[in-house]
Amino acid sequence: MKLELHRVKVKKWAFGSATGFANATVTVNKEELTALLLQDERLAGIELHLAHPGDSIRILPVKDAIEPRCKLEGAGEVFPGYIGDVDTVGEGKTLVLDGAAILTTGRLVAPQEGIVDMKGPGADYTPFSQTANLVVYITPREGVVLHELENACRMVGLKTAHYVASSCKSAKADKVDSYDFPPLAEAMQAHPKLPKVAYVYMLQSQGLLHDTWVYGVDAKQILPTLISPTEIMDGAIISGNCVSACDKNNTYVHLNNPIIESLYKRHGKDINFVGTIITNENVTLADKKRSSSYAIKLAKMLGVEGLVISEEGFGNPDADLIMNCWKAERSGIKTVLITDEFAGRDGASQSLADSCPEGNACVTAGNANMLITLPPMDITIGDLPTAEVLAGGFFGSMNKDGSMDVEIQAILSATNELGFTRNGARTE
Amino acid sequence: MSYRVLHYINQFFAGIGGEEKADISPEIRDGLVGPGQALNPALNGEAEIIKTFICGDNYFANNIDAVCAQVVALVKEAKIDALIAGPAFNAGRYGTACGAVCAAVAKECNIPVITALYPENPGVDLYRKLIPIVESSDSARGMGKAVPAMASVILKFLKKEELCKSDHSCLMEKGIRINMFYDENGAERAVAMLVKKLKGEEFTTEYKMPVFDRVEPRPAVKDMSKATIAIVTSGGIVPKGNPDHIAASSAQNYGEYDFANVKDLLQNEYITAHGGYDQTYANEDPDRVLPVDVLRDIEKEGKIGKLHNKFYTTVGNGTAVANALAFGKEIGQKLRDANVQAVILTST
Amino acid sequence: MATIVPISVSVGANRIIPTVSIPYPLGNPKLNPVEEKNLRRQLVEKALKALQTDVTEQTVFTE
Amino acid sequence: MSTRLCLITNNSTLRACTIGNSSIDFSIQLLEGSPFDVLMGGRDLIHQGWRLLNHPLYGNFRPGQQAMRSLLLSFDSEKNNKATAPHQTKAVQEYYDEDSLNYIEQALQIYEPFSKLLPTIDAEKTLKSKLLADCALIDKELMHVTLKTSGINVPLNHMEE
Repeated sequence: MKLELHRVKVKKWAFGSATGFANATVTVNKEELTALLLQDERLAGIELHLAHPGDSIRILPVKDAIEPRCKLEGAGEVFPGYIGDVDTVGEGKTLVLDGAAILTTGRLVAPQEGIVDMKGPGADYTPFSQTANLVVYITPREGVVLHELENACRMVGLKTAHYVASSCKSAKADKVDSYDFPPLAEAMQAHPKLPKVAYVYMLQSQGLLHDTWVYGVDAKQILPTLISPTEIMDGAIISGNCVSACDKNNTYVHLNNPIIESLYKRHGKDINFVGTIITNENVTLADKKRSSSYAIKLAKMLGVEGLVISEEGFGNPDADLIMNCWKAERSGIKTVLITDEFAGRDGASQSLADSCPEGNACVTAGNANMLITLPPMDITIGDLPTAEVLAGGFFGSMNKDGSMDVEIQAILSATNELGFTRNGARTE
Repeated sequence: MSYRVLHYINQFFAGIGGEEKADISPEIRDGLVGPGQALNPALNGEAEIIKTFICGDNYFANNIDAVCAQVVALVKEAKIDALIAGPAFNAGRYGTACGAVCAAVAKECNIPVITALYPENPGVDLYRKLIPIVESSDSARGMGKAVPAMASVILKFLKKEELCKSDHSCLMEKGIRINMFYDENGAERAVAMLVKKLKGEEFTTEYKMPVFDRVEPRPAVKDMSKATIAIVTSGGIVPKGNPDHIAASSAQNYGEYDFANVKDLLQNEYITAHGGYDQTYANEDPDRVLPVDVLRDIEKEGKIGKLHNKFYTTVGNGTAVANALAFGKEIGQKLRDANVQAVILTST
Repeated sequence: MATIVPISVSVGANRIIPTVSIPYPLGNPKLNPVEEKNLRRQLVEKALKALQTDVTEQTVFTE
Repeated sequence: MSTRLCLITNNSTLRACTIGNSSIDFSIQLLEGSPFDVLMGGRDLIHQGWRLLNHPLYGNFRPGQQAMRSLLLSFDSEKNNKATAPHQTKAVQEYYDEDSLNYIEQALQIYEPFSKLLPTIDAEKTLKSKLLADCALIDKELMHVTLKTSGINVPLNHMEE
C-alpha cells in the first residue's frame, strides 16, 4: 500500500471570516465551526480558543489531541468509521497540517487530568507545548449519560480536525513523505540479507474512558490482527482514552506513531520491516492469555526474527506486555519493550508491576511519579480539578500562589510509551 | 581553615586485635589511627582527621542505636564537618557498621559522609540508597585505591563542588531511578536496541528487570546422624509480642531466637508477624510454619546429630530484594560461625 | 520447603520441597492432630532426604 | 465448569448484580472498606484455591486516584477436591492458581504504600459524593465485560433508570 503525506507547515492559528490556509497560518471561521459542532444535541456549548508555544496558557483536562488531516486522493476519508466510511484507507495522498493540533477539553468525570502548559517547566514534558493548538472547550448537555458524552467529545475532536484540514486542500505542501508497504509475498522476498522485524502495537482497551477504536470497532472486541502503517496514518486507530494523561496514546500520537517512523527509516538498511500487529489489553485474564498468544502466533506466521512491543498504560497492561515478551522470546523471537515507570516519588520503588527474565531489552519513557511544580499561568482553558478531587489527593496540590505540585503523570504524553518524546530515566 | 573530619574504624584496623577483640566498647582518640594515616595526607590539607572513633564489630552489632547515637553526639560536640568510615572491604559486620554510622550521621547532622565497601558486602544493599559508597576490592590490598577515591569525593561534598567523572565511576549505584532527556526519542532508541540485539552486539537496557542470581548447589550432607541442622523461615514466626517488631510487610530486619529447651511451638507462645496470609492457622499451631515439634522427635531418635539452638525468622511479604539479600548473607554467616552443616528454609 | 514452587525456582533455590498451602505450609487443619503431625513428619523427612541428595541443578523433590 | 463465583467489591452500585444461570452459586461480598481491603479479601480466597477472572490492577488510575476496586473470582471444586483429599500422601499440595497469586501479590505491593491513605467507602458515601459516584460508574464500566462473560447481569446505572 502506497501513501503520500503532503505536509503543510503551520505556525499559527487565527480567527477570521473564512476557514483556510495562507502563509503558515490557519484561519478559522468561529461561527461556522461552532455551528457544525453544535449539530450534536448531546452538547450544550462549544468555546474555541487558541494556544501557541510560549503563551502563558494552561489547558486541562485535555481529553484528546488530534492532527488535522484529510484525504487528497485515494479511497475513503480519514478517521474511517467516524468521518470516513468503513472501507480500507491508507493509499493515495493525505493532507497533513504539520505543527497544528486540535485539543479537546471539558471535564466528563471528576478524577480526570491531562495538563498542557504552553510555557514554563511543564512545557518540557508535553509535545503539545510545541504545536499551535486550536482548543475546543466542550460543555456537555445535562442528563446525557457518560457513554454518549464520551462519544460526543470524541466526535468533536475528529470533526474539527477534518473540517479544518478539508478547508486547506489548496495549500501547497512544504514536504511530501511517501510510504510504501508491499503485499506480504513481496515483503518476504525483499532484503533477504536483512532480519525480518514486526511491531506489536498494544492498544488500551479496558472500558469506558480507557478505550481505543480501530475502523470504529472497539479494540476490546478484536482478535489481534495485521494492519498497514499507512492505514494508521489515515486515522484507522483513534483514542477514546482519558486516563492516565502521561501514558495514554491520544489520536495525534497514533497518527504520528514514532515507532513506525523509526522502523520505516531503517527499513531496507538494517531491517526488513514486514508488518504491524495490533493487539489489546483487556481486563479479563482469559482475554490477556488469548490475545498475547494470538499476537505472537501472527509474528511466528510472518517468520519475523525481532519485535518491538509498545505498551499503553501501566499496571494491568504490564501483564500483557510481559506475556507478549516471554511468549515471543520462548519461540525464538528477540524483543525490545517500550514502557514507562512508576518508581514512586523517590524513584526507589519497583518500576513495573510484572516482570520476566526474558525482558532483557527495555526502553522506558521515564518515571511518571516524579514531582514537578508548575507556576501559575495567566490563562487557564478548561476546568480546574474540583475541590473534592484535590482534597482526596487524586490530582496533586494547588498552592496559594496559584502554582501546582503534581506528578508528571498528570501531564499529557509526559511518559508516552510509543517513545514519542526524548524523556527517559537512568539508575543513579 | 581546614575542614574537621571524624574517622570511624573497627578494632582490627585500630590495631587492637581481630575476632577475639570484636567485643570492645567504643573508644575515641584524637588524631590519626590505622588507615587514618593514609587518609589524612590524601585530604591534602583541605581537611584534617581530628578524631577517630573506634568500636568492636560485635559490640556495634549488639548496640547499633546506642553507638550511632554516640557518634552523632561526638560529631555535634566536636563540630565535625564530615565523617569517613572504613574502608571495610568485604568484612560483613564492619561494613554494616560503617553504613549504619554514616546513615545516622547524614540523617541527624546533615554533613557529608563516605565509606568504601566491596560490592558483595551486606552493608552495600542495606545502605546504598541512603549514603554514597565507594566501590573497593574485597581486602585491605585495595587500600591504595579506596583512600584517594574517598578523599576526592568527600572534599567535593565539603566544598559543595560537582562530582567529576572519575568520582562518579568509583561510587556505587544507589538503585534510584532519575528522569533525564536523551538525545533521541524513545522509539529511535528502541529500534536501535533491536538492531543491536538481532546482530548479537552489546547493548545496555534502560531498565533492568529484577533477575535472581543462581547459587551453586552445596554437596549432600554425608552423615545426617552427626550433622547440626538449623531452621530458618520467611513465614514470620516470632515469640509472642514480636520483640524485634518485624514489620508485617516490607521487613527491614530479621529475628534470632534461642529455642534450646522448646519441644513444641505452642499457641500463644509463638505467633506469626507475617501480613501476607490469613494468620489464623499459623497462630493456632506455629509448627505449621516452623516444624519444631517434628524436628525435636527426629533429634531424639538420633536421625539428626543436633537441632541448632537458634532459629532465624523474617517476614517475606513485599520484602525489598536488597534487604532479603543482606539478611541471607548475615544469617548464613552466623550459621557457618556456629558450624551448622545444613539448613531447612520454610516459607509460606 | 515452599508452597509456591515456581517462585522458589525463579529465586534460585536448588532443593525444593512442595508444601501444603500458603496459610499452613507444613500442616492441614482439616486433619486431626495425629494425622497432621504425621503429614508434617513426612514433609520434614523429605527435606532431610533432599539434604542428603547431591544435585547439580535446581531440583523439586516430590517423592 | 466452575460451580462457584464470588464478587468482592467496595462499589455499592454493583450490589444488585445477579447471575443468569441459577445452577452457579454466585455470592457478593460488599465490603465497607478501601480498595486495599478488597484486594486482601481476594488474596485470602486465592489462598483457598479460588481463581481471579479479572486483573486486580484494571483501570489506568493510580491507587490514590481510584476509590473503588472489584474482583470476580471463581472456584473450581473439581480441581480443589482432587488436591486436598486429606489422606493423600502424593498430591499433598492444595490447589492454587499461580497467575491469580502472582497478580494479587503484585497488586497488594502497589496498593500497600497507599493502604493507610485510601478512603473507606460505603454505599451512603458513594451516593452523596460526585467524585465517588463517578468512580463507582467507571469501576462498573471497567468490570462490565468480565461480569458479562461470566453470565452476571449488571444493573443499569441508577442514574439511567
